[in-house]
Amino acid sequence: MRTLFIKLLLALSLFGAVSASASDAYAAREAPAVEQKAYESHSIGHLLANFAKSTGVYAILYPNPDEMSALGKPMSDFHKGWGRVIMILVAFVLFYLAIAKGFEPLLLLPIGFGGLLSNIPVADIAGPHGFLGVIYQAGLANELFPIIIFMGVGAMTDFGPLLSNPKTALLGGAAQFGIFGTLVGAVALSQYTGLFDFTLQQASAISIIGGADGPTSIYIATKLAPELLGAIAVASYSYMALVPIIQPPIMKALTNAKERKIKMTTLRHVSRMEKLIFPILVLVLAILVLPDSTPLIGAFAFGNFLKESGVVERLSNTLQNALINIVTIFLGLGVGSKLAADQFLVADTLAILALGMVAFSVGTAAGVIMAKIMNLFPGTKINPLIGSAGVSAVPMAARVSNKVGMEYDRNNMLLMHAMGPNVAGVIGSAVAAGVMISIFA
Amino acid sequence: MRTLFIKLLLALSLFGAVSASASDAYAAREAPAVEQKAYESHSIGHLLANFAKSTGVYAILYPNPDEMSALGKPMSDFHKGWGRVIMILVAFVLFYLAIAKGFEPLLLLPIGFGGLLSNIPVADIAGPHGFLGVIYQAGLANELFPIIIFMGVGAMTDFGPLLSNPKTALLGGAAQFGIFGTLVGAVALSQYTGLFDFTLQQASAISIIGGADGPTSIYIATKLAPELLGAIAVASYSYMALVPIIQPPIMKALTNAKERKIKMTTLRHVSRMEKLIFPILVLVLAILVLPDSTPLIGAFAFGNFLKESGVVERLSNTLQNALINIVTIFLGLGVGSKLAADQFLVADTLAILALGMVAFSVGTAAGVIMAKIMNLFPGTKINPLIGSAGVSAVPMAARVSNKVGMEYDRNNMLLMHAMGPNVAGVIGSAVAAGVMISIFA
Amino acid sequence: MRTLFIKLLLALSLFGAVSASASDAYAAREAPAVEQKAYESHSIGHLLANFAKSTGVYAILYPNPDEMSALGKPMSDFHKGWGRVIMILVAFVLFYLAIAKGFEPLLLLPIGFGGLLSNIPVADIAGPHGFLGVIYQAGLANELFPIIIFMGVGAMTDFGPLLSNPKTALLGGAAQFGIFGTLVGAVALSQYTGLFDFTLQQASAISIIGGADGPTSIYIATKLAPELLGAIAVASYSYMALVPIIQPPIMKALTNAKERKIKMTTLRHVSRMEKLIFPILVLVLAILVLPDSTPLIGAFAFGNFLKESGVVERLSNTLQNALINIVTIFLGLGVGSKLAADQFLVADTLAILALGMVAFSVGTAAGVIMAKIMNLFPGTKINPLIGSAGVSAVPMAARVSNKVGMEYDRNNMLLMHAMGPNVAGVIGSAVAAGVMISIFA
Amino acid sequence: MEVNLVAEGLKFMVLGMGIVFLFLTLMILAMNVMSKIIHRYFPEPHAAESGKSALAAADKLKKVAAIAAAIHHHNTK
Amino acid sequence: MEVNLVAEGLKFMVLGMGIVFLFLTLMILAMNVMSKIIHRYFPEPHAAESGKSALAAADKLKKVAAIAAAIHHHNTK
Amino acid sequence: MEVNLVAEGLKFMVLGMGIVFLFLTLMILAMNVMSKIIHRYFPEPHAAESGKSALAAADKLKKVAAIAAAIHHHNTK
Ligand code: NA
Ligand code: NA
Ligand code: NA
Repeated sequence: MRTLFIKLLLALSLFGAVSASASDAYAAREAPAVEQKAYESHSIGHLLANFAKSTGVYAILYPNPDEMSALGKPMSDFHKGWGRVIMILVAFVLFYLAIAKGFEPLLLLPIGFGGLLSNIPVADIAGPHGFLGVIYQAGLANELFPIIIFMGVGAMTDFGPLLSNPKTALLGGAAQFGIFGTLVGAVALSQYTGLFDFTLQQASAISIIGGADGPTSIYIATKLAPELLGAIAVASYSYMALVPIIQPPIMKALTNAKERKIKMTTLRHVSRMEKLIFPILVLVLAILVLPDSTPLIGAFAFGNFLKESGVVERLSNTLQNALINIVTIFLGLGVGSKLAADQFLVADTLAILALGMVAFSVGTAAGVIMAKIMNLFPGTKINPLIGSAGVSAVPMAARVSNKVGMEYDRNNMLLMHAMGPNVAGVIGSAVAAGVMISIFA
Repeated sequence: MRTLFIKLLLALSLFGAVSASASDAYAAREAPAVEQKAYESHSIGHLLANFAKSTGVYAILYPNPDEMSALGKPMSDFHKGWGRVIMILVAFVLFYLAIAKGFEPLLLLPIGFGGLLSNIPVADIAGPHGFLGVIYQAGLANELFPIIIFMGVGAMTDFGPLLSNPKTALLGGAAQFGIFGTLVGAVALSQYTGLFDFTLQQASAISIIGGADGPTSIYIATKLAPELLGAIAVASYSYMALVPIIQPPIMKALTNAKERKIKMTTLRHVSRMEKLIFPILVLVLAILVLPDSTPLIGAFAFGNFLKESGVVERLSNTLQNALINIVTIFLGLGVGSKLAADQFLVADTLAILALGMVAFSVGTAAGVIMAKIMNLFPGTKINPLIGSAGVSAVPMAARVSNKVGMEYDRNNMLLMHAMGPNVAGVIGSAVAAGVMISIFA
Repeated sequence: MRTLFIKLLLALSLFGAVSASASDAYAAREAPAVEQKAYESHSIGHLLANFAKSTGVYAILYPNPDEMSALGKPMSDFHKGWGRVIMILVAFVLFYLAIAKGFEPLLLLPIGFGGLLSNIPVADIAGPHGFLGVIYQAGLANELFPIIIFMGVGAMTDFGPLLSNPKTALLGGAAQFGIFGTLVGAVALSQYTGLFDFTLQQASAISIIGGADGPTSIYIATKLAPELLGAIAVASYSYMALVPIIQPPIMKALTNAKERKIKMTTLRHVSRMEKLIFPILVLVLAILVLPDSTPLIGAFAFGNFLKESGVVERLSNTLQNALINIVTIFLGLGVGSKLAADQFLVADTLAILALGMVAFSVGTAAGVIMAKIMNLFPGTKINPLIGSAGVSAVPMAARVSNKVGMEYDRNNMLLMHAMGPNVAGVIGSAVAAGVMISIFA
Repeated sequence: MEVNLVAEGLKFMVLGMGIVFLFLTLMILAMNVMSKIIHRYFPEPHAAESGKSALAAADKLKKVAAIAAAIHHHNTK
Repeated sequence: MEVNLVAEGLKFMVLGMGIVFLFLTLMILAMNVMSKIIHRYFPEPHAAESGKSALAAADKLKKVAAIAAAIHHHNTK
Repeated sequence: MEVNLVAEGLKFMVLGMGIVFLFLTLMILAMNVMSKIIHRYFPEPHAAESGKSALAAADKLKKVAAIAAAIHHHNTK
């Protein structure tokens, strides 16, 4: 079979057949390092046989027993062969979702392409000398890229809606229950089912998906469980894209018609100085209460502060455009390098995908329920539909609140009211991330 | 007191009080590395106590005896505790100056924010694994960022005014007296007062502030005295911003009414080819006379040459926009990482701030006096008000010359005439920097 | 003579003459490392003598016997002295060609300037601590920069013309004969003339110039023969710029009047989905047939796929503008750092320039002849003038086809027809590069 | 000693949610205090900047239109 | 054993050109298959997007012109 | 041996200012020589490019205005 395959390829290549014995070929492959040093002459037939064996088709059909993973560990034949094919198909599914369905294409396209490239046999693009490996080392291993993205997101964020209705920040806190509830779920799965064996670090990294915040997920995964980075990032961005599908049924199930029609009072005007001071205020609080959250909150506050200062527009524009775009490309490719079959095609990935879905759902529910609890106290009432926006997934979740609200009352514009919990959710997730860093530091 | 504080925090956190003894807590803190390896179960009270001790408030009130500085050296309790608070307030002052007073916000905002972040306890953002530390290593330790800024500044500079009146370059030379005069002052302070103990390298790095050129100061400080980088950069940019306040009294004191009203002849037209050849000419001279100045002058000439070539507009635009903006953000943050309390809150900083002020004043005076000396020779007369522009601080110093000139004669536009010494001052400072590199190489 | 020179310089510097004996000066130079540690006082005369000896003029006239090359190897006095002057003049020639003649200025200006800087004596800008050395290590030694350029080029490429007339891809294949023909030529030169002694790796790196594709040449040269990178890159971009001069005579010599007037049918409309799938299709083929070509083809396909997806316009724009411009600047400077006299002023460079010219000519001829061979088969005829576009050199070669075609028939617009083989030539060269990587891996 | 992971997870949840709410509660308090201070001591001059920029854009458009009209007028005379 | 470099070079040429043509031939086949599949199963709605965007630009210009004209009209009344 | 730092500093000043002025003096000489050579052998064709680009911008605006006017004319007919 092996010899047949080689012959077939040779025939195709129009340069005649060759009767290289498989054992010869094998020997040639075994010692490439030596060959490189002292170049030895080969017959054209030998060269063709070597070529045939350097094709991707051959590498997938007949996995090389000496091949190591990008991390330098041994791999199963499945992960060397058909596993790669499956992962390339997974990349195609991500492309389809990103392009045809509009699922967070800015990150899923680069991640998917990185995943495609990292599963190419022979080329070792995700290895230490491949360009994906170089990119990963340059900006992901040191956690720099998600921090820069956070600066850019900060420069794009408007805290006006939150400032005009501060108490909605609590909704963004409640939604973090998605994180910690999932953490319990993940360790329970490990302890009671025996199917999985997540450590506390891994469980924490997985549960942060519930924060619905891409760069935070990537930051924490890189720190606590880099071996799960690929699956966590894919789950995180996929579910963020799925927010319009995941959230509405939960929101409707937990509210009654009267609640859904609650009108919220017009937001008060927020002065320029309030917006300017706010990022510093949040950062100072983070310093006082939880310094471990300050790399994330500090980067976010930096971007927001540059924007709101109004005096460095060229830096703020660069953060929001050239810089965030460049880093997005490399972040995506670097994350994709962790979609290699041997790291992604494992049972854990299924658990991560399932737990991520749970995390989103629990977070959504917690936000809605928190709004209902707050309505039990005296004061102006909150439409519980904006509670779901507390998961973050800015600005998608806020739009979902608005859309569901308008289904029940055409004139009830909830968008700006939902932006408050939405951005508070980003801060809440960063705080939750800080708690985890603090626990495991 | 310590236990009281912890209790207070716990009460605040709504999850009940805990009676963790301080000694227990201390032990827990002592061996974090071991804890991480073999995770040990803790009671909720214990966890809360640990949390209380991981807050910034606690870290500032009760400095951790084992904590090392970002450079891995021991620190005093002051530098671990209230020193950080003072530095954070210093950062706020920089923000105020940058935003409310318009002090070089493009650099003082990122530097100030970097300073704020580098003084956060526990998080160690400026340490080798924090993102400020990563940024510093990536582009400041190897002196790449100031070089790239210099390329961008070169691409923004127009040598037309200098080319149309070459002899004004001497004014840009005289102003470098601010550098070397201050150098003498700094070593004299060290030798005769005993208050300070600057080495010749440190004194040189400080005196380069008198060059009134940000990237040159950062480049030289990184090379000769990286431990003083923060103070030198802050002084350099602050005084550049203060040029409209520092210079006019000196200019007025050294000139009489007649001199201030000298009209200068209209500048001749400069051809495209003169502008194209000029950067190469300067670079060739630097190669022949002082190759040690060529990293700075070469980068500057590169940017200017790309612009004047007229055939690579997309590269020239990128140098002037996306690239210089990106690098400015990271340069500022990286420099800010050197504003940690243990490096900035030292007596040396006061000396640096004072010497920097002297350097600016002496440079300004030397430029004005040089113009008066040149007027002693026959030929067309120079308005000595443009002499002050020789310090560089492009284009602020030239604007100051123009403004002071118009105070005495509404129709005397000195701006373009002052641009000549202004850009010559940049070259002069780079040459002075080259002399220092040459001496200490 | 040596003493005289020093005296001359000192007189010029207006600060009096000094009678430093040359032997003293020499001793001072010998031990700079020691001087730096324990600073020793020097007389002003001594300092001036030291300055005189740190000038570029002195370094060129009296090469320092202890100086090592940027690679840490010993150099001849010629390469330390006048060789540098010659290389600086070569840089000026590159500037002239780029600016006055429009030769690929986007790369030849940065490369030329890098070459100028790397030949400055004393400063060691291309050494491990100089900024060119830092840039080279950051992005060229790991082959990242040419890969990023390839992403940008992919995002700028339109495969429409190729998709509407697929068979023209064969012309882009035939032109690769320029690569492999030159490879044979290079080894023949080594084996039979004895003038050169190229290894197979070096010969392969040189012959890739025939691919007429800058980033591919740089990628392969860095991988197989980094010591030849400077000469290969300069040859590659220079000949790409010379395409309008090199190609027409060959095209005319190999065709008759009737062939040159062949009209090609209008191109069919290509649907958006065809363009979207195409990069993935090419990449999948590369995976199956020649995974070693996938770093190049993958990067190219990535850029093209982002563009054609239509959903990530901000990333695609960034690839085509800010990112490719930034990387072009650094790639050019980094390549220029390999134009140091000791690496460029060697007999090999002449051979590389000559072989590069042969490669372009053979590639052009092979493309034209392939078109004539294809016309022997039944079916619609191809104008052989578009065959020359198969060398790539996008879009210059296609424009040459169009221009020559219009010389013989004013109404025969070949431009879009020539774009097919033109972009196929890029793929063909990447495949040829993959073959070489595969052979030497 | 075997660690009961679920118990640990529950403790993390209590701790984590506690800190998140502590933080956000403090933030809400601080925001309210800040707003009051700013409105009392640094009141805004009234005209929102968003209105201003919209106005500026309209102005610019008006200017372009005026030029266009002028040239038109000149041409059709 | 001495390696005859020229012989090696010739072998590389045969191998290299063979693989290049093999690759491009497969690519041509695949492109043809792809085009057929796409035209059969995913036909385009007809209007080319280049036409569309040109149209959009013209639309925008028309709108600007209309506004300009309106203001002109208003001003000259 | 103790180094007298102030003496060293003064020497650096003499050396440094000397080199700065040496450099700038040579630069002034070179600039004058360059200007003379360029004006004699490579005289500029006269029209400054800044004028040109301003002209081009005005041209563009004129064109836009003309199109706007034409459409206006067409619409109001
Ligand atoms: Na969140
Ligand atoms: Na200066
Ligand atoms: Na090619």
